[in-house]
Amino acid sequence: MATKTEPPILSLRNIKKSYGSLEILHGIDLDIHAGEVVALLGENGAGKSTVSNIICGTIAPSSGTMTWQGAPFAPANPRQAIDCGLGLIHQELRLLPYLSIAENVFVGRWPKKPGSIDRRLMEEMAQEQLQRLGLDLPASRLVEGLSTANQQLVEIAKALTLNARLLILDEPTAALGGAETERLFEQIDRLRADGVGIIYISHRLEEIRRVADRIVVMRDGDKVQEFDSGDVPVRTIVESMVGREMGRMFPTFPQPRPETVLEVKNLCSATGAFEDVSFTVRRGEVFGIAGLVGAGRTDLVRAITGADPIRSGSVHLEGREITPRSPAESIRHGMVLVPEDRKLQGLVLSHSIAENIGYANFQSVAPKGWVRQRNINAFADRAIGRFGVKGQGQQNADEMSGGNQQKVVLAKWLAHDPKVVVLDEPTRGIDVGARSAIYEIIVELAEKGVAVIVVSSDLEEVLGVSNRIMVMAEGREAGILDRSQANDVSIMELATS
Amino acid sequence: MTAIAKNGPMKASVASLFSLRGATGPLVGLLLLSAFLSFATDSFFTSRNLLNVLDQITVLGIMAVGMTFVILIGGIDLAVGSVLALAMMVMGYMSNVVGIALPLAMVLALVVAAFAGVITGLLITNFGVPAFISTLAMMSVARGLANMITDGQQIVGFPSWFNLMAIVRHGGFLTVTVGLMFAVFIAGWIFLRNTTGGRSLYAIGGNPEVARLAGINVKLMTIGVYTMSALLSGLAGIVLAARLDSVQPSSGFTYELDTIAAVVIGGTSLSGGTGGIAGTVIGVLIIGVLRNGLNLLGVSPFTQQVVIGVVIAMAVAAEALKKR
Amino acid sequence: MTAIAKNGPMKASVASLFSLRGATGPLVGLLLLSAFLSFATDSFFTSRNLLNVLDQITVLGIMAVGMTFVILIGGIDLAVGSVLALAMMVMGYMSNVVGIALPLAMVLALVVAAFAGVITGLLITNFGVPAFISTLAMMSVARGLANMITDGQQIVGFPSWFNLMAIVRHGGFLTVTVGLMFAVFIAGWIFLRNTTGGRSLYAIGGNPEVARLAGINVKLMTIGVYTMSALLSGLAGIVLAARLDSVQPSSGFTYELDTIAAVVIGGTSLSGGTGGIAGTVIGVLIIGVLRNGLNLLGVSPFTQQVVIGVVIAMAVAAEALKKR
Amino acid sequence: QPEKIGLAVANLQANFFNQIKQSVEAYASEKGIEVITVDAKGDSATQVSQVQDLLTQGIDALIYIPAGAAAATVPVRLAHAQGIPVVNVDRNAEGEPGDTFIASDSVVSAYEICKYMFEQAGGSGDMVIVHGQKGTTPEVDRSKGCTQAMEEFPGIKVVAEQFSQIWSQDEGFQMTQNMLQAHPDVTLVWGQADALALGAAQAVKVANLPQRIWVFGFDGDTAALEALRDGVFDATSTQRTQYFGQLAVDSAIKLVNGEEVPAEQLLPATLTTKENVEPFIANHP
Ligand SMILES: Nc1ncnc2c1ncn2[C@@H]1O[C@H](COP(=O)(O)OP(=O)(O)OP(=O)(O)O)[C@@H](O)[C@H]1O
Ligand SMILES: Nc1ncnc2c1ncn2[C@@H]1O[C@H](COP(=O)(O)OP(=O)(O)OP(=O)(O)O)[C@@H](O)[C@H]1O
Ligand SMILES: [Mg+2]
Ligand SMILES: [Mg+2]
Repeated sequence: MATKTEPPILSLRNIKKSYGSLEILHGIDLDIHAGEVVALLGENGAGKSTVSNIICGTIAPSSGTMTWQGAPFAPANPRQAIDCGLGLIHQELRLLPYLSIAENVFVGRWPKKPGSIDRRLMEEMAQEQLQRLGLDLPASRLVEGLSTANQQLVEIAKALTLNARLLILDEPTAALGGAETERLFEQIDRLRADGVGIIYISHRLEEIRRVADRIVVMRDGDKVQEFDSGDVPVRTIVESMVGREMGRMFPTFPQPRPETVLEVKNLCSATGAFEDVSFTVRRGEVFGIAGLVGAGRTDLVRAITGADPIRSGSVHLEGREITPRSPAESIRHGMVLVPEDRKLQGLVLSHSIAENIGYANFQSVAPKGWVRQRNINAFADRAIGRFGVKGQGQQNADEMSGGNQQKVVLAKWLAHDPKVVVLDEPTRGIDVGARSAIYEIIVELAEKGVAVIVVSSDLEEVLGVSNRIMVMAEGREAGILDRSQANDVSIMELATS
Repeated sequence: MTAIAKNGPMKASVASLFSLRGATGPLVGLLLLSAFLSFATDSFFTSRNLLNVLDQITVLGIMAVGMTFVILIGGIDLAVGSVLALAMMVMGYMSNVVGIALPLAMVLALVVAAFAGVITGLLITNFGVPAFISTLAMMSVARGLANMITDGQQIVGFPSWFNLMAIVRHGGFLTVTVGLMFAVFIAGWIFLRNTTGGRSLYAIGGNPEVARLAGINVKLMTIGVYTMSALLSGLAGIVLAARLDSVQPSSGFTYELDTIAAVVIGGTSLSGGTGGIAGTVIGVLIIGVLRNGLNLLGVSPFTQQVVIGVVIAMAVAAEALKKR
Repeated sequence: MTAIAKNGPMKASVASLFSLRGATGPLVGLLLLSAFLSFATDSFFTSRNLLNVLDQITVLGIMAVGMTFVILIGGIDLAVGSVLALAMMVMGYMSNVVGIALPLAMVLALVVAAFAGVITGLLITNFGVPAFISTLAMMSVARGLANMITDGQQIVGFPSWFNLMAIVRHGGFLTVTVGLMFAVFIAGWIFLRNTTGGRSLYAIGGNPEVARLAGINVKLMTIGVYTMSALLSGLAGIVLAARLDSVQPSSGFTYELDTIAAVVIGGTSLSGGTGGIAGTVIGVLIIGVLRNGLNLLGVSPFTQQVVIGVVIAMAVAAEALKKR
Repeated sequence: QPEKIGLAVANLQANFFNQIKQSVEAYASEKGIEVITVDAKGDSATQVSQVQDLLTQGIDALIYIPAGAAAATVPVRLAHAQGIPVVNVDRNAEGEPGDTFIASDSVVSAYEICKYMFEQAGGSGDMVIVHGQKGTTPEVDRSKGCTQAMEEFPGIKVVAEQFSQIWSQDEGFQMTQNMLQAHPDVTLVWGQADALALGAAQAVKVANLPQRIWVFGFDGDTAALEALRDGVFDATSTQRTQYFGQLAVDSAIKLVNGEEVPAEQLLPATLTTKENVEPFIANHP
């Protein structure tokens, strides 16, 4: 590990950023040394992504200076930053669906041979990188149709092949399971040993102890605290982030009632992503679904709620077969899906938060099909308040931080009075404070007698919230565990069976 | 209103009252253009000429409302001009050759037009043919059918009340056809602003997958939108027939470009999800005033083409630059 | 090749060898159409007729390559037909009125065409005017200018070698113009498949923001693409002039629709990011063979319109259904 | 006797061409000759392709109505290269004329109708003109004929003129409306084709001006003749489209049989008013 006596490779001094009259960074100072991993932590909207985007030339700071390897540094565009040896994995997935994995990994810097692109070399190099990350897909495959987790791995491969001197990873593990995360950490260790400086942004605080050499905490656009070691109790970090003492993360969940609300019988996907899945969920029960990346959990819950077609099987609600063929039908029956990908499935990014919330709640804001903007705004304001979204109803969705977007997605769906709520990765990219708020909401739903299904790649989360846990492996139902039997080991055993 | 006023100064709230967002640039352009023409010609700023302009934009105006819906959901409709011709010919043939009553013939014409829209809609939603291609195909088919009805001949000899609908100015200013156009504008405006159907179009245009998962029946709405566009094209065909007191299969040739241009100049984005009727009305007026004004100025036809191109680019560039 | 073969059965690898993804449906359509015509008419499957078809698609083929680039980056170019006419008129005027040597006049024509493309490109990138509107404006401006050069008159009287370029079949089959089209096809194909420039177009079409973040100069590439499209339209104009042995400002009217249709039929998506030249060649051939075949079958002109619409919709629907 | 004749039409959307087409088809079928018709929709490049296709089918003669602003030489050259005789109708190319050329004498006919209307209007007054598509042969010739007439009537003043793009009725309407707006004292309106004139007549009706306004056209379209009878407008110059078609077929037969056909067969158009329109409606000349 590098010592602090060496000059930093990157320094930020008094960096500020404003949008219009609104200042969101109030003068950030930051030093990164070669060969160290600095964890940048903070609540949603604290300004972490903004800092990393400024470093990488994606957006320009309003004022302040940067120094890169001793020289003044002000990248006018991403290309300049890349050429200087800076690499960034963006928080949001940004892959090109119709290009191959290899082309995505090397986008904009495709290896050349005289007169053309050296496709073979490119695919070999990409393949090697994929293997290191444990992604067993041909590099010549198109990105179109890859699962979110696999896309995230490709994105990571992209950053790792940059040969950067400084790498910024903005929530690289948000969509990853435990095994993938561990493989990423191995890569990070390797880079650190090679003297690469790394800024690591994550809301999974347990990871921090494993990777970080130093911790920087931000709150509301200010740097509030620095820890000179990664080995800081999670509780301390959290309190520094939120500026107050935190209670317990997971609340106590009520006992489910005996009546069955949802029954899934022998469901098979039309695409073969999962086969013959059956389970029941009772009133007031929180039903977790765990599994490795690509196990078919997302496909399953999409099929249950009519978003994807099925080949056979049925879905019953309160004893009546409903088997929805479209999301509209599912919603009409009182079953809602909070989708996994907020950018592609959850929000119309170019529209305001209020409109977005309105779209899923026409029956509340527009009785008899007659819309009043006032109703939409009021309704949205209430939902925003309830979920503690940082932002206003009139703001466009793409002006919000990733975590706040996720809260809006939840607000959009839970404003209903549903009988069944399906949450696919509900806390992806959400800070600890908001996370426990979401758990509170799940409890609230359960107490009202709603059947809740939670799909999550975060083992601790599934274990913390569920009454029962179904484990999926390669599209099969590997087993259902009761709360009392479930732990890391029993779940992993089933997931890899 | 309060919630909107929070958002910005008074100007913004007035603009959003009329859903003018994205069209204030073109509005300024329209006003400048009108001011210029009022000074440059004696005849532009006379009530008679302004009424003429209204007459002249009826067909474009009615079609542009349907096109606004289509473009809002991120689609495009190239068939409007041909469907207009088809509806005209069906009406003319039914009334003057087959001999049924003209009002009934109009209804039939609208039914045929709407049917064409249903077909394009189904091609798009159920057969996955991109809107550009399916409406291009319908453009060709409808034009061919319109021609086949009379082997390319025009039909004349309608009852005199028909033509009078486009001529008699009730209350000194409002012909039936212009009144119809206003009615279509207002209905379209209310639909987009105040109904769940209209709001759904914005959601679909913003991101169809998000809309679908939010429980909006995207397929049905899409078919509905193309049907409505075709229906309004049919209505525009009837209006044009009244104006010309005759029908011919060559009518409406290249109208699709004018119509799309009017909508886009009015600030509705071709990628869908933003825009509205108020902007479209401005777009239609810009095109109408521009043509009228250039004729009043006696600009030669070739120079007109150049000027029209430059003004259109400027009107849209002004809006885009303002946004920065 | 090995990496590709892993990915699927042999069929897929052949398709991807020619970058045919998304165009196998249209390819099947083209083969079926040709097979049908070979049986239904004596004259279709004769070398003479097939060579005629090649002659007939030269102009469309050359323009379609430029349009493929434009559509790949998610744009559209409505000005191609007008720019073609402008280039023609510049060439004719320079050579036959001003009196400079024809080859030099050709170069000037290409320069003017390219310049038109630079203007549209700048309007799009630096003034934020959507491609549809900026090329629509250029369509109007270029047509007006083309007309103004000779006040709408045609120009005739080119040296005889000029027309012969479109007529003499070297080696029994290849006219200079057809050879030129093949050269453009091959150059376009290699560019898109094997150069960083070409792959950048896919990246820009897939997601311009991603492309920008990856360090691709999106603005410059965009201007380049519209310039190339205009340049190829100018080249197509020269080819058309050779074919007609005359130039007239009304040439190329509504060619933009044919060109876009050919590209989209060939599987290039209007939303950008996917497609290629191989598909475009198939799209061009479908349109060429269809027109030729309907003439050979003696189908009456109005019925032709209907049939063309139906076949185009079917060819594209086949591809879309296959994908499911 | 030829078996198969190719007919390449400029644009079937124009009634004038459409009538010739119908006449050729009807007359040829009487004679037991097959006609293959293609429509260039106004584009000369399309027409070259279509003529290629006609030649591929082994036609014995080509009836060619050139598309575009002026006649292209290439179709005739292609046909002649295969020894196929060509009958040009309406337009003829200087460089490569057809074996015979059938047309109205537009200059003379335009002179006649203008002169007649000037006399009707009392020899003086303001006039507006809706021209055809600028630069096309019919537009140029018709303008030329009328200019000749105007030289004889110094009291006639052209106060405004506009050019149509596609010869459509809608254009005639709008342009006339705008010109009347700028010049409300107009007494003469000429649309250089009947579609334009019908549109102009509509605009005159809408304008509701106090003075008598004379509206006249050109071509003698079928629907226009009915409108003429009903008093919608005042005069047109009826081209003998039916006879054009018959003459074209007859000439083709003669050319195939190697008989002599005059290089030019110009037919005067008939000045048509309400008084003499009836027989033309029953039987188009
Ligand atoms: N274009 C914009 N216009 C206005 N405000 C913006 C814009 N982009 C970001 N913001 C605001 O800046 C603040 C910081 O956002 P940033 O994305 O940096 O947060 P973050 O710390 O990365 O949060 P998260 O953990 O949720 O990703 C947020 O309050 C956000 O709403
Ligand atoms: N290793 C892989 N190779 C190929 N395809 C894969 C792989 N992993 C996942 N997939 C694709 O992912 C789909 C199943 O993933 P799904 O998203 O349903 O699973 P998940 O358990 O929710 O995982 P995730 O955490 O990625 O959302 C399959 O249909 C498959 O197409
Ligand atoms: Mg962030
Ligand atoms: Mg998932």
